[in-house]
Amino acid sequence: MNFTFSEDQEIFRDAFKKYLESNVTPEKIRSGWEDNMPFNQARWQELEELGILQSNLDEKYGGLGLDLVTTCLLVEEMGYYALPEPAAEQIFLSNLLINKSIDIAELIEEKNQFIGVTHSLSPNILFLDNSSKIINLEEDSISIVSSKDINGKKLKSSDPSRDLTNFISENSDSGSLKTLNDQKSLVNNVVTSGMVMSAAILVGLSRKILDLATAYTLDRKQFGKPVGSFQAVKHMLAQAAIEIEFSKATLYRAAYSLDNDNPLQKLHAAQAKLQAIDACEMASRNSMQAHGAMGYTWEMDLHIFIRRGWSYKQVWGNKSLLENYIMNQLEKDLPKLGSTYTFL
Amino acid sequence: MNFTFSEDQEIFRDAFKKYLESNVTPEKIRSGWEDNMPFNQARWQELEELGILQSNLDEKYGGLGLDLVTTCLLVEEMGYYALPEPAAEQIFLSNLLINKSIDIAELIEEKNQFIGVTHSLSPNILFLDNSSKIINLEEDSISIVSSKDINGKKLKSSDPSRDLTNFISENSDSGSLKTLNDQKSLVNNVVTSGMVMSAAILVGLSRKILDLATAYTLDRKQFGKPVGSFQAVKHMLAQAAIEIEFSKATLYRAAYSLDNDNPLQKLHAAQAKLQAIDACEMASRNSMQAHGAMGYTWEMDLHIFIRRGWSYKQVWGNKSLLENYIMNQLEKDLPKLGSTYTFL
Amino acid sequence: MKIGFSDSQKKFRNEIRGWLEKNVPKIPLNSFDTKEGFEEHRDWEKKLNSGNWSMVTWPEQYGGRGLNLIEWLIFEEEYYRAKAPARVNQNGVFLLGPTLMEYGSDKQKEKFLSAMATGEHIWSQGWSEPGAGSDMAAIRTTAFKKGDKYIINGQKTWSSRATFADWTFGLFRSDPESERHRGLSFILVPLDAEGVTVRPIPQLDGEPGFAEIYFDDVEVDVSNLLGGEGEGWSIAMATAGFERGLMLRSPARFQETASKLLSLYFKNKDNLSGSIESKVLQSWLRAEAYALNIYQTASKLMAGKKIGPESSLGKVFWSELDHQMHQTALDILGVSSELEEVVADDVASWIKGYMFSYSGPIYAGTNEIQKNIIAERLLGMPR
Amino acid sequence: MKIGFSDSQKKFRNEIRGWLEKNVPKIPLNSFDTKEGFEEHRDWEKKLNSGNWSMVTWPEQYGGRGLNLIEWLIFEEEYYRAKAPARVNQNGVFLLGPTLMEYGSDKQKEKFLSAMATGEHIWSQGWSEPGAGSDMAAIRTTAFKKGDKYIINGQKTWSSRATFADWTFGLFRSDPESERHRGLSFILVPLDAEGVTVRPIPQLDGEPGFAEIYFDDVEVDVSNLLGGEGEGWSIAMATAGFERGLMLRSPARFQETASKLLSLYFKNKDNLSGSIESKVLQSWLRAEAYALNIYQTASKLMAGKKIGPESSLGKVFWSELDHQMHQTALDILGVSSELEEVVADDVASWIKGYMFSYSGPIYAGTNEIQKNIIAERLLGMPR
Repeated sequence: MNFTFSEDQEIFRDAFKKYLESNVTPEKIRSGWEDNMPFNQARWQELEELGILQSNLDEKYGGLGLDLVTTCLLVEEMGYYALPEPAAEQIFLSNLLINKSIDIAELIEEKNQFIGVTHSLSPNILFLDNSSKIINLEEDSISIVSSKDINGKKLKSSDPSRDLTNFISENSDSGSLKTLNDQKSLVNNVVTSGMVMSAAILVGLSRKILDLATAYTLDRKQFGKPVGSFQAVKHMLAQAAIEIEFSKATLYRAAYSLDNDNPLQKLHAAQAKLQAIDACEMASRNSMQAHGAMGYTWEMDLHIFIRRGWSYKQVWGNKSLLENYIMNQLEKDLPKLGSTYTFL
Repeated sequence: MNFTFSEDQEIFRDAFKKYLESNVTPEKIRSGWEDNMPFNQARWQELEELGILQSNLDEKYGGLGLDLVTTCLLVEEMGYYALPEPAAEQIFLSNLLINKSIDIAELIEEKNQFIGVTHSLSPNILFLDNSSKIINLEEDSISIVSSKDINGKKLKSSDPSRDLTNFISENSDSGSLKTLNDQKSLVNNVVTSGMVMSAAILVGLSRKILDLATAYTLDRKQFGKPVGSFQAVKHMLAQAAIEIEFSKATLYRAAYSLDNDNPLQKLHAAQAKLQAIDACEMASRNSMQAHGAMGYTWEMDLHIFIRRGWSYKQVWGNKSLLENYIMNQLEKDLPKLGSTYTFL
Repeated sequence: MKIGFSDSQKKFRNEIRGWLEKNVPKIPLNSFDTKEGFEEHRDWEKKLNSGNWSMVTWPEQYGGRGLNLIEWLIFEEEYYRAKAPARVNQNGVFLLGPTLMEYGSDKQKEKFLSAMATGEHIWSQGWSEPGAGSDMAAIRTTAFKKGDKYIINGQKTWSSRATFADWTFGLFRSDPESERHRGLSFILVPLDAEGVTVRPIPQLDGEPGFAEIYFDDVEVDVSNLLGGEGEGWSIAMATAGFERGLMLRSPARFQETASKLLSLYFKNKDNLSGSIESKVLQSWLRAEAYALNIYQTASKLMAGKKIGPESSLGKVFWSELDHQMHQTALDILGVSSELEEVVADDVASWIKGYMFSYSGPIYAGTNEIQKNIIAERLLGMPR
Repeated sequence: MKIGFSDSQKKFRNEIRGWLEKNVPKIPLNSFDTKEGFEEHRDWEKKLNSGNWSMVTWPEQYGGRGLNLIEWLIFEEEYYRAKAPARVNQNGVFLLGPTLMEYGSDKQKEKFLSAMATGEHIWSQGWSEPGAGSDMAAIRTTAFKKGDKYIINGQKTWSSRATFADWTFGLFRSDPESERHRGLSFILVPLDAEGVTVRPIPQLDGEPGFAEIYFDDVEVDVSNLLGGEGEGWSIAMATAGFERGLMLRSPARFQETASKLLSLYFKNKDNLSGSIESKVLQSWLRAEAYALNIYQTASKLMAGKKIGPESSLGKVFWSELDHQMHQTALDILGVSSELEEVVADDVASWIKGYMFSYSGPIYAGTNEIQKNIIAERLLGMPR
């Protein structure tokens, strides 16, 4: 039992953080919004060069073959900096599919290009124009479509970093490149992975949202004192800090269970996502309140992060779905869960 | 539309409050506990002499024939002072049954004696030894039993002011004095009345619990300042004040609807009770916290009131029952509820 | 106590219901925080006025209907039931209007009241200044008298509607030697005056619900002074009174939202979890509790009682409720809840309302300040 | 990162499980806050010690098993799983014991450690004083040296277990000129000494979980001084460290409560509403989150990292969770929830736990103080 990160994991994470710090600033995100091009092709290129995009891809496909706990840490930082490019999706959805299915791997030649993945829990296609292929997951089948062959209608997300397309139909001439049947277990695996991914993004976002608030309340004065010296403001941010703290270990266990194919991985993933949603809601609400009227303006950076939270709490498992799933599992398996079964 | 109390209502309430202030002190309640006799026969006599016990009893039975809004105000004060005697039950349960059923009225000769009422929502008999008869409500029948004819086992409540007996059986020789059938609507009426009654007690308790906390935090010093000058303490009591404020009008509407046989009376009663439960939970929790470790001791008076809240939130409709009832009604009748139907 | 509506109240309800059914635009107007929508809403004010419905609480002598508070609540219930457009001129109708009636000269009343009622003049408010936040006495924008003019210099912020409005009103420091709430004057300023620059402040929804107003040697005629010079603070306090606050936060608004939330819930019930059920139910309960409380308060006011710091209780209550309701709706909508332009299930309006709901606990005195007031002034706790 | 138990950890789990299955009393003991129950619990400590299980975290040289934190967590999981009795001597085993090992003389260790392990000496703690509350440096009880004695005068309060305990330990002001945390000494006092009066403080449950201790010219031998005179504060700070705090608030306790709550919920599910479902689910989630956090923290500590103000996060989290879980259980039990002696559905123990849960957010530093610490020391907000 060693529930700490290895030095390697921390070094990789910190190096990536450094990259994000200077390359994914609020100014750069805003300029992507203004140009209506949130997906920055140059940055995607850099992410590839840094090995981020292939971090968990099998070595036989030219990847680094890293485990999902390490990549979970990377995704948490993508959340922290609100990276617009779908690197998290590439790692936790498409790479996972490639690693686990030779049929899919064969079809994907250029593994550094973005491959969108859709499912009823995340039905709208993310960055269709920037993706080479789309993998569509049904309950027990998987079909791969060339992104050129998709007819869709652009949708406007409340997060301008998300370029979404409504999947209307496949181009009738070409159809799917391939459809795989009897894929229930793989689909389930991707859904679990999507839960962990979105949880990691939410945890990263929550940390950032809290950091913005503490910085703001140190600066800003009211009635002659920094806003942050009022006990009410302290306590609302302390409460957010508590929620965030207790979302972390749950997230890392989920990533570990996913990586180790633990039979309880989906339960762990659902718990992680739910805890992360709670943390992000609390952080968003209280941070906004601590900012006063300024937080509510477009010019402050706060909303860049809060918006992403609104989206990621809903895709790949929202509150109702997660709660219902957990309650069903508990009802079925309670005697085999609990304190003596925290780790299998 | 005049949603204020009449001068008469306020005068009657204030006079009763004065009586309670000097006759139902924490010391007197404690002495009843110590003697294991929470029901004070002399006080019951006084309540009769003041007309409280007969306040809503029909004039033809020697009562004052007051409306249930007025008596709701009296019951709220019974909560505020944690009156141990079951005057609220006498008014809202037994008197209601007497007023509405000639069959019951005929059987009850001495209408100033306590008559216990049981139902699955409040199954344990309150003050059996001090009551003349027990009226037992089933789903659609009502039976009246002489209290001497009941075999039961004493139960210990977490509120020592409540002397409870588990109803085991009727004495087989004598049986019920009378059983009335086809009483569904009357039973339902009593249940609604029980909801309003317990809501009124909870609102009174909540007010008292908050008053105790504000008084304590003014007195008590920590780090050289009154505890009540800390913003965190202010805000926890302000939050309780808000919940209490918004439980009041809901309660009075419910009493009014009950008194006027409004077709939505049960819905209004359920809302009142639920809002009162929320107020009392918040007041109890935050007041306890504001008291620090002292609140947790037997010697402070706070727990006298908090304990009654624990009991009254459960009898005559608890959270689950009320919530389920309201949701079912809303699902059935939503188009005929809401802002333009607040008052019928 | 007699709760329920009289025959004349019911008749009034039917009258306004009938008029609204005929006149409310079938297609929702564009947001009044866009240029186009602003003019659509101005037209709606004119239309309301044509039926004598634009300033129903004003006394009849000023062309209103002299509604009392209960009638106003009925009006609001019908207004929200009919999904009628938001009131672009609420700063004028509810805040400045009554103030003018009390403190304005005959000439001022004549000039401004009917132009306000018809929507010819849409008003913004100019209370806040940068750095002043919730501390309104810290005003630094000056209006020094020079002949028959006031020369205004400084900056106002968080001025609602100012992006497209015609006029603004607010407090200005007219006595250079004064401090805090002394030496302030209440002045009306046309936004097309020379030296006025309006800089919109885009909000979460991208629209400029508020603006900053810069004054650079702006000259206004002394006839635009309301009340006496230096009396601004007491006039402003009257403007901020409870009754007017109530008119901006009608319970009907929250009850309509709760009803809409319940419909959405029942439509999707089979997939929803206990926490959603619980929040939906709480929304209903609390919206009703708020309405009942307001009816009770309105009755007290009509019976001649005064309402003071009690209004802080309501501010916290409705603002938290509003946020909770909108967040719950988005949780029900799930993956659709981010789609800003989807009309089905009212997604677009839930999102907009959700963004707006973040401001509730902040504007008009943050909820933290309200709780201080409750603790200190209602519960008697030490400052 | 490698999370999961090693073979030796699994073996250890089986060992303690086996022992507990054989030895845990089938009928729950009486509360240790009654005279009778106190002696039953003393016997249980002796029994635990007979299997070498009473002080598992103590080093082997002092007769313990030298368990590391992870093994301790496993021990606790099994202990709660077996529903073994509460530890009446936790003040001794977890607080004083390790302090003695670090600061005690050989003679003191010899005299006190094994008597503690066998339950012969049950310890109470004497930190708080009236008027000092959470401000521990405000100690006024004096212990002035006179020859080879300390003469103690004053009063301690909120002394847990003191009603029936044999000894108490605490801080006393040994330097009459000193202020705040200077000039304090850490002294061990037998409660049967002349001049000691113990006044029980009955709690919500009517039982004296705490007591006041009055000292009236109480003489204790200087050999009862722990460490040097005037060094009490730094020794006390070591005693209050995170690892020991953890041993008093094992996650297993909360996880067991959550499991029990879920069983109760599923048994009654058909009658329960969404708000109950939601709270039950939250209980599970949060109990697990707390356990996972503690395992992560334990791993960090074992890897040589230090834990400081972070422990305040956990204090707020578990104390709110514990209250919420018990309140929810009572809401499920409904009309039965007030029946203090009912054994079915564990009613009696839910009620007792509910009462106890009110104290969680208060003792060991109120949650308000914890949140101040979080804001100021973790988030860097101004004092």
